[in-house]
Amino acid sequence: MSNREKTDAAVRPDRPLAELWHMFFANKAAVLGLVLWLLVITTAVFGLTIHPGDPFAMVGAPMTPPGEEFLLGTDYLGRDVLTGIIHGASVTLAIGFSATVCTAIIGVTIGVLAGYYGRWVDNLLMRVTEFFQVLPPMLFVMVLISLFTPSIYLIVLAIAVVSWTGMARLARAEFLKIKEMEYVKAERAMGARNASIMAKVILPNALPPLIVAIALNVGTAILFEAALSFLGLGDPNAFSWGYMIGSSREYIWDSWWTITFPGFAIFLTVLGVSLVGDGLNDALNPKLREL
Amino acid sequence: MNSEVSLKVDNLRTYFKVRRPHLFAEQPTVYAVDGVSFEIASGRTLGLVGESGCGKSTTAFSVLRLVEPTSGSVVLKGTDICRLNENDLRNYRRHMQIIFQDPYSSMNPRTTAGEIIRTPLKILKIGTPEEQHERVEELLSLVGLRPEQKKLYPHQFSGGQRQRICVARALAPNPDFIVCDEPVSALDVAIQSQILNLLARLQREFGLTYLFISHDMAVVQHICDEIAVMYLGRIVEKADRRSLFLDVKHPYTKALLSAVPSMDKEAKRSSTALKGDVPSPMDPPSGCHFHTRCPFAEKRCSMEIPELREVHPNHWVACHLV
Amino acid sequence: MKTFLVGLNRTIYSLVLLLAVIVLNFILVHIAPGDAVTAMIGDMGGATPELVAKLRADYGLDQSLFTQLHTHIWKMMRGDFGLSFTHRVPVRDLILDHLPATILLVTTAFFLALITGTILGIIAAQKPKSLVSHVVTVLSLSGFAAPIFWTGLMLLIVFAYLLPLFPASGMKTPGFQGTGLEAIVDVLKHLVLPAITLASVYIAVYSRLARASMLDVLGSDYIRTARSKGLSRRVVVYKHALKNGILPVVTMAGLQFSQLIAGAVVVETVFSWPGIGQLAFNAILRRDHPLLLGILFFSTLMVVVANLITDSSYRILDPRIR
Amino acid sequence: MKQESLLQVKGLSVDFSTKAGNVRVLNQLDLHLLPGEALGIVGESGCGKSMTALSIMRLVPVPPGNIATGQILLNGTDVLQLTESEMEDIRGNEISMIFQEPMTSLNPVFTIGTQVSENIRRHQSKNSAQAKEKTLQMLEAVGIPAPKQRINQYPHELSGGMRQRIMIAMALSCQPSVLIADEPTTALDVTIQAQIFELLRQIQAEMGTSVILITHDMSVIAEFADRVAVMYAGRKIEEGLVRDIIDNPRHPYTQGLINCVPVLKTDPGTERVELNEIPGVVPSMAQLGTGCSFAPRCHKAIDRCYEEVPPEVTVGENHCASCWRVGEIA
Repeated sequence: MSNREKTDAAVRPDRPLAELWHMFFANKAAVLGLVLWLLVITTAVFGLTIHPGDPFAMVGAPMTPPGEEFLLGTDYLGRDVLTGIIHGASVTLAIGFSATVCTAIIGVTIGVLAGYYGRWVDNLLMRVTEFFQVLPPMLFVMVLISLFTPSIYLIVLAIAVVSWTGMARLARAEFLKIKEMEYVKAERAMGARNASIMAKVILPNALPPLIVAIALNVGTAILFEAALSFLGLGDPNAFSWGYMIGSSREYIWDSWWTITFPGFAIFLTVLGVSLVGDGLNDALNPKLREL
Repeated sequence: MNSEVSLKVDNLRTYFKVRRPHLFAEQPTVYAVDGVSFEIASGRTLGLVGESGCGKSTTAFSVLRLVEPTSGSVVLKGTDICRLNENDLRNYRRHMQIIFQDPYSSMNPRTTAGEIIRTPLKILKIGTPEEQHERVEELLSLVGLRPEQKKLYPHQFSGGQRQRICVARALAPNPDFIVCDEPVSALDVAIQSQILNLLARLQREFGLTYLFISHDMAVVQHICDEIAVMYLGRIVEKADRRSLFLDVKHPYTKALLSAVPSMDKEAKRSSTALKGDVPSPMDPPSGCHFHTRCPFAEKRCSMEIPELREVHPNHWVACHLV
Repeated sequence: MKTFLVGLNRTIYSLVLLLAVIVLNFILVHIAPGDAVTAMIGDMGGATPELVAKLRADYGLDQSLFTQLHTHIWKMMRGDFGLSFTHRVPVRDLILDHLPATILLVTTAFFLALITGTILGIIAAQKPKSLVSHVVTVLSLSGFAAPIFWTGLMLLIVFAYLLPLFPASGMKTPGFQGTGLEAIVDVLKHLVLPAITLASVYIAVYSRLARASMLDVLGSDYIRTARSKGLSRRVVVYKHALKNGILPVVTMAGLQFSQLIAGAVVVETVFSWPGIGQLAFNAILRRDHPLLLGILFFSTLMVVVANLITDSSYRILDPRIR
Repeated sequence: MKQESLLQVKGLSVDFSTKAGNVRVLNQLDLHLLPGEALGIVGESGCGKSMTALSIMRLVPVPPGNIATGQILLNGTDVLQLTESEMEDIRGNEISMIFQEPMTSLNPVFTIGTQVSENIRRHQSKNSAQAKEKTLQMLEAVGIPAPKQRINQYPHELSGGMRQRIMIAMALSCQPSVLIADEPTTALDVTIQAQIFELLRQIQAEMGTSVILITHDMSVIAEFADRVAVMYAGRKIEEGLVRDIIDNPRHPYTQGLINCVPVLKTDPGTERVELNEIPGVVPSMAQLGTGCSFAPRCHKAIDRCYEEVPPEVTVGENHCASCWRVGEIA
């Protein structure tokens, strides 16, 4: 092609979402993460139809090793490990997602306010953030749970209360950065209101790193819930993977499977989360996109 | 001054409080703009020139109240902008617009050129959506772009084209007054002239009043009718273009001019290169701010602040020795 | 002088944080259903109204909230955390008995993670597409994804049961009489598995962070300057890049110290490590609120002290914020 | 005037691999530098002038960069053939470089004393006391006030102009025969720019260092350089003595570049004049087609310009240009 036809170089259709999609699916690790996630979600939704059963029911001899009768064996009470894992998937997902939603709401709101308004608002909110940051999360949640009655709602809220600080810092940093961009000043020079600048101008531009952080937070929330249940501080009525490991802990020498399989389920779920998060990060990171 | 005054800035001060390094430190204050006064006649251009940190951009932002001035008044067409409440100010913004320095960061990367230009119309609720879209196309061709380019995103334009979009956006609400904050500094030399010519043409066509901020003496000389030279938050010399360059009074202006490299072989540099750096605006020197670098400084320069005096008709200088 | 003042400022700020923790403790106890006396009565299996009233008076619960808060703060500042419900000994003594074990575990894991993570990150950053880099990626992904208690249990199965290399629980071999070096070796043997377990998560975090930060630093202008001086690759990486590259790691390490301590609670439970984590676990099973709140306070104190230390080491590493 | 060149660049081409494929950012570049001379390289952003400097230093990031063809002869030795460790001996010793951004080009966590003496200790076998002595001398030579105190300061404690002086001290500490200055004053104010060029001029006179000055500003070239090469889209399009180029540019791009900048006049008059423009925009390197890459913006372009790359034509003593219509353009 000659230069004459290329005078107007920069006219090409632009579909940012399609490009994002393409970048994401070109990343093998991210696709693997997505597959893991689909697996977990399918298990949570359809698992019990394929392999029905009450996870609390004692269906076999205690500590039957994995085999023909029970694919993944039974625990010290004779409860089927596979049923437990299938049941645990929905508990884990529910808690992971709802805790993340709460975390994101608290963290993003505080970060956005601090970053946008600056000055004393920022000062105050950041002091609060730092305060929550020095409280060791597990101990703080233990205190909350011991003072109030443990329930699934308390656990979700407690996880959010101890994990919003990172999100707040990130949102604040992004807002601080974008607030100084000239297009935000331009928006103010045109008479736009603060709320509209925050919601319509800065937030969409701050979203990529926040989306990644929120995706990764699902993983940390799941791990946190697992640790709580492992310690026996979870909702006693929720049969989660952490609970399975915690309750069989005494029998580690006699029935390794009751600990290994649920743990592996957590591992794969969280691994899926981080792979998807990394894939999103790469796809959303404009620095990498240039090359 | 023979024509009507469009903008009158009187004794404008903008101080910033900076975060203290520790509890026991004194509150550091940046005296960014320290008593600046000027006026611009309708349809004309005032150039505000100076080195980085001299407060020229803060002056521009304070004039538009994008930064809250500490004291002083800014009267645009009889309205004191500093006394408007937030709502009135927002409505009043249709009369005053701004073009920024960096064409890369001055547009929201997630909106198309058309939407960018339409934004002020939407915010200020000017016209129906159909009228707004028509206006966008009209503006695009006005600044030398094609109407169909409204569908493109900022990253698909070159720096010069982006700056054209910014000009179109500033023109959208039909303002009287536009602040141009270093509009060509970030552009390649070959593109600079395109934008400068565009700004000049638009001024002729629409009778716009410009406050033109720049660090480049040659650009300022080219585009401005009047020029004010700033040093550490104060105006040190102010005159119309011709009298300023024909008869430079302030030692700082002299030094600034002699530092500009030139392609002319005759204009070999007279070696009045300034010594040292610009002092910090957090701790400006006493008296005349320039005395620490001035080759002619006397004792009283470090004690008394020189007033901006009219030494010739419409030629103002702040120096004890003039 | 300035360094001293900044340090003093940080210390005062830390004390305010601790005060806030004390107040939080108070608030939590008061908004929780029931109070100390209700819990005690629950333990005793019921009591007469007179006894309840007497106990309330004894514990100062009949006074105004403000007076109670006042007393609470004074008591805590004097180191009086009350009596443990279950152990019937002062909470402070109980915690101080268990604190050294936790400090040993946490600091070992911390430095293990910091050093290993940084080294892995640097190696990976130098050849982003090499095998080592992929190994670091896989390690960091799995370190993050594996629940810490599960990692601990798996290590127990492999290294204490299948290959009995290390003891499965506790800090000392029961009935062990050795002294001096022998005793230290005995403790170290017990320390290996818990420390690796606790460090695994943070090795993942730090290696990732160090890799990203080193990649960033290696692309910076001053690295190009260093190379333009003819310095060898080794000097450029290990002198010029490293000191800048570990700054984000230090920041993150400081921020995450509270999570490290929280992780220690879980690890101590898995390995029956006699630290405050295990104490907390037992306290919660028995609803021993004073003990739990005391532990929360002491662990926050550890975090605050650790933050002060990271803060000053950051100041040593980065002259810009001195 | 046939003098032995100190540095010679012959047929240098550099490629960069990008998502859009291989992009040639430097195309068949020829340059030479005589001892003691100041050569200017001028052009707009993205024309390949910085890439030229990085190629000579062999600091082009590989990958994505790749030096495809050509030779860079320093005193007759092709530096492109040297091993990395041989090249390290040359960098900072025979050839030095100063960069555009003095704010980011110094390592923030080391004192300036450390950073300057490091260069001296690397190339001259001196102990630390001697190196410190030499460092102080260099700081003094580049006009740093109170060098004894400054030596213990960190970059963030200095102004931009001072940092650029430090960079110069560092670059010159081993008396290199070639100094490459890549837009050394673009980030600085004019009064500081004047100081820095004053210093470079003085040092060049004293030490006889040859300088390659890379800039986008023709007036800086006019004041500082002896000879100038004009670059556009990865190619050199005109080269000659500075006065010849400015007074009698032969390539339409050079003409445009000189005429489109406003010139500071002593009597600007009262009327405002229109500036000359170069229409259009610099083409993207990834989308260059056949023919002269300036053709789409050139008001003198003919059909041939779109089809074939014009060869270099000698148009005067030491003056050559690449344009099909160079004969018709005075």
